[in-house]
Amino acid sequence: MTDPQNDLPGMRPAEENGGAEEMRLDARAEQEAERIAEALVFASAQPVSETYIAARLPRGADVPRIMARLKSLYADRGVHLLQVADHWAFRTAADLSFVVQTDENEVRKLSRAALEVLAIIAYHQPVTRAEIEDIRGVQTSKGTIDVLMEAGWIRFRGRRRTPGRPVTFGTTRDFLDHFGLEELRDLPGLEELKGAGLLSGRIPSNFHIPMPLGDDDLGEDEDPITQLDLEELGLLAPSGGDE
Amino acid sequence: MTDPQNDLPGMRPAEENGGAEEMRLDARAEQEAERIAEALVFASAQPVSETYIAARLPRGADVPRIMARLKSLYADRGVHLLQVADHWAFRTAADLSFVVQTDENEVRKLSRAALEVLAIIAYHQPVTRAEIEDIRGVQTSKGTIDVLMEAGWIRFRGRRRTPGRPVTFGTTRDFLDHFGLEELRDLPGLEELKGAGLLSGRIPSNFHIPMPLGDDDLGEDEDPITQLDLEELGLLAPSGGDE
Amino acid sequence: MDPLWQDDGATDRGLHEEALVVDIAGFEGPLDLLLHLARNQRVDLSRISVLALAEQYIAFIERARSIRLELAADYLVMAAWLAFLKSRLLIPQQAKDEGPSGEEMASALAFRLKRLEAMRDAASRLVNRNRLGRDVFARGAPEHIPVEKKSAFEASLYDLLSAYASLRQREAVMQVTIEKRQVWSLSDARLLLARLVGDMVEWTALDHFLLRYMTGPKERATAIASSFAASLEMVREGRLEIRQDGAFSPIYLRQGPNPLTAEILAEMEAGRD
Repeated sequence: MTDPQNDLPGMRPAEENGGAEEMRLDARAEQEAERIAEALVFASAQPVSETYIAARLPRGADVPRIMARLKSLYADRGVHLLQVADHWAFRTAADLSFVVQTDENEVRKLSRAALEVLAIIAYHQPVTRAEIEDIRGVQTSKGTIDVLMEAGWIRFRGRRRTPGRPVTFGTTRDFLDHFGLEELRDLPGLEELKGAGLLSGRIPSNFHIPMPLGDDDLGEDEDPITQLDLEELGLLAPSGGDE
Repeated sequence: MTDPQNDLPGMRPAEENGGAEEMRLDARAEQEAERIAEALVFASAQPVSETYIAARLPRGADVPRIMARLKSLYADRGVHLLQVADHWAFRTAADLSFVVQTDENEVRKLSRAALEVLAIIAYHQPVTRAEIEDIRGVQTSKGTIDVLMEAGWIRFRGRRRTPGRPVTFGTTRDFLDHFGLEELRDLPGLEELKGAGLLSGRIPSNFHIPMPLGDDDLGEDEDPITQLDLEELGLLAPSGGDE
Repeated sequence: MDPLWQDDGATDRGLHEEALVVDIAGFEGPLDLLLHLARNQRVDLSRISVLALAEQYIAFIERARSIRLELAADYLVMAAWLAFLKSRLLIPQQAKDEGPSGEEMASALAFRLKRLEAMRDAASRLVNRNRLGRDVFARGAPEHIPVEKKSAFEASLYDLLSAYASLRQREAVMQVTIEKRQVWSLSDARLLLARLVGDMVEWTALDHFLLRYMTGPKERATAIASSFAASLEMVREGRLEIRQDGAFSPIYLRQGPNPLTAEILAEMEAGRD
């Protein structure tokens, strides 16, 4: 790496003006040194020591003075420059911490299993849990379904008219919104998945990707889900009032 | 959550001063709004949207104006305020890269193919895979698209309204952020390329090449053929008269 | 300046002016090879001699074939097309043959080369910008992540679709895979060709060139048979029309009433391998 000293204008040591006195930076060089210190503290993941800063500034730079100046520069701003021992860090001004610290709910990445289950529900809806397991070849944990419910992307659609009357799943309006789809028909089909390179060409001819059944259409062997069903399934507390 | 409007001093709506005119912030309130915006953007490593900022500022705050002011305030500093689509982010000044760089920060190296596909998607979006292949003259491997997707630089944009409804690709905000672009219009050379017709699938009408091989374009090891040569070779009758 | 390509491109890419080493490993398809050859002409792309370019390319392919280098179909189709282009440029057009003129074909090729080169330049300008994490840095110790309260979970459409596609693909690979065919089928060739040429609106005699470049002498008989069958199939689908003026005279092809669109093409290609 090149020596920054040679790359920055105005950073000639004071000797050049005669005299063997201590090197000092001229005003412009000092301003550059300030910019560098600012950028270093900003980009660092940890508070930055004065030695670290000094090592990256032209010789003769008065680090404590530069930091003090920077600190006063930020004193009225929304961000403050703070000193902890001999380390420096930027922090949100204490009086504004309320803006920054509101909704601390972190965004979580959907697990692979959840993605698969969600995709199956999207394409194969209305689909029962047993059918999902049949396609994936593994059992689906209750947690996975819960996560998708919590995300608001899947819902109970109805009940299959087969023994046990299993619940069928489908996707929600929020699902479409989140994934930028106008309607379920926008989900790419076999050819488009191939065209986008997601499916390789080597697939059997009987392979097909279902066209998901739109929101309002119930399958032929499907009953709409009722309030009663949900209570019966223990998914809703029995309704007492208007709530 | 508390309404920030009530927490900040000087942010009374203008009605209180009599008159039903539109609310505006007084100077002090504006200064506070600026601090909040600054803190919000500074606190985040990712670009922060204007809507997000607006939702946390007192009603009546002119977000674009506040951001423009902040931007000019930081223009000479070691840290700059940059716009990325309708988002804002603080980034170290580019001229200081040599000091801020450490050995740890490695930028993803792209393969030649991936880079080419990325450029085609950026300049031609929305673009289908078939169109990308038409421009490059080779098939695009799934790996190439995957790499760009995983980098978060490209996305599915939608589906073309043509038979087969192919999926189209476009770039993301992360792409703009990574390459320091405010918007797609800032892509280097975009206007010239458009003007030269090179962003279209069709040959522009003003596109001409001298055809066939011009008389003067002889190879280095080649002499021009003369009337005499032709006669000598018996290819032309000796010219005696006017034909 | 940052090296543009990871594989450090041009220097080790086989072709140097003196020694025309036959090595296509470094090239990203026939257009890339052509562009490289065109650059060796050291002139602006709009002034290249397409004829000379075609000859160089064909010579290159011939050399590769003579030492029995396996060449991808794309390269051979391009050779066939360039041979056809060459004949169009050299032989004055006959009145009954209304195909695209040599000049039109040449400028189509020059356009494609220029467009590809423009994208290359754009890519290099892009990659040499001040990049986040290399030249420009974000806050190192972010204090918070701004969340637009849409959902507590994050997943992109790509995540969703690739999860689904690979799930279904896993399920499908248990089935049989078809053995690779020994012979070029004409439909393969036609697909690749259509991609190169665009639409053949007018009668075009291409078979001659195709057969010459797509097959070796041993395979020729089977190639003719299978390609004839394939072309009949395409005629039946309305993709193609065929004309032959007499026994053993050239077979002319042109787009049928139900032509291949770029998208159909892409689908067929996706299903090809």
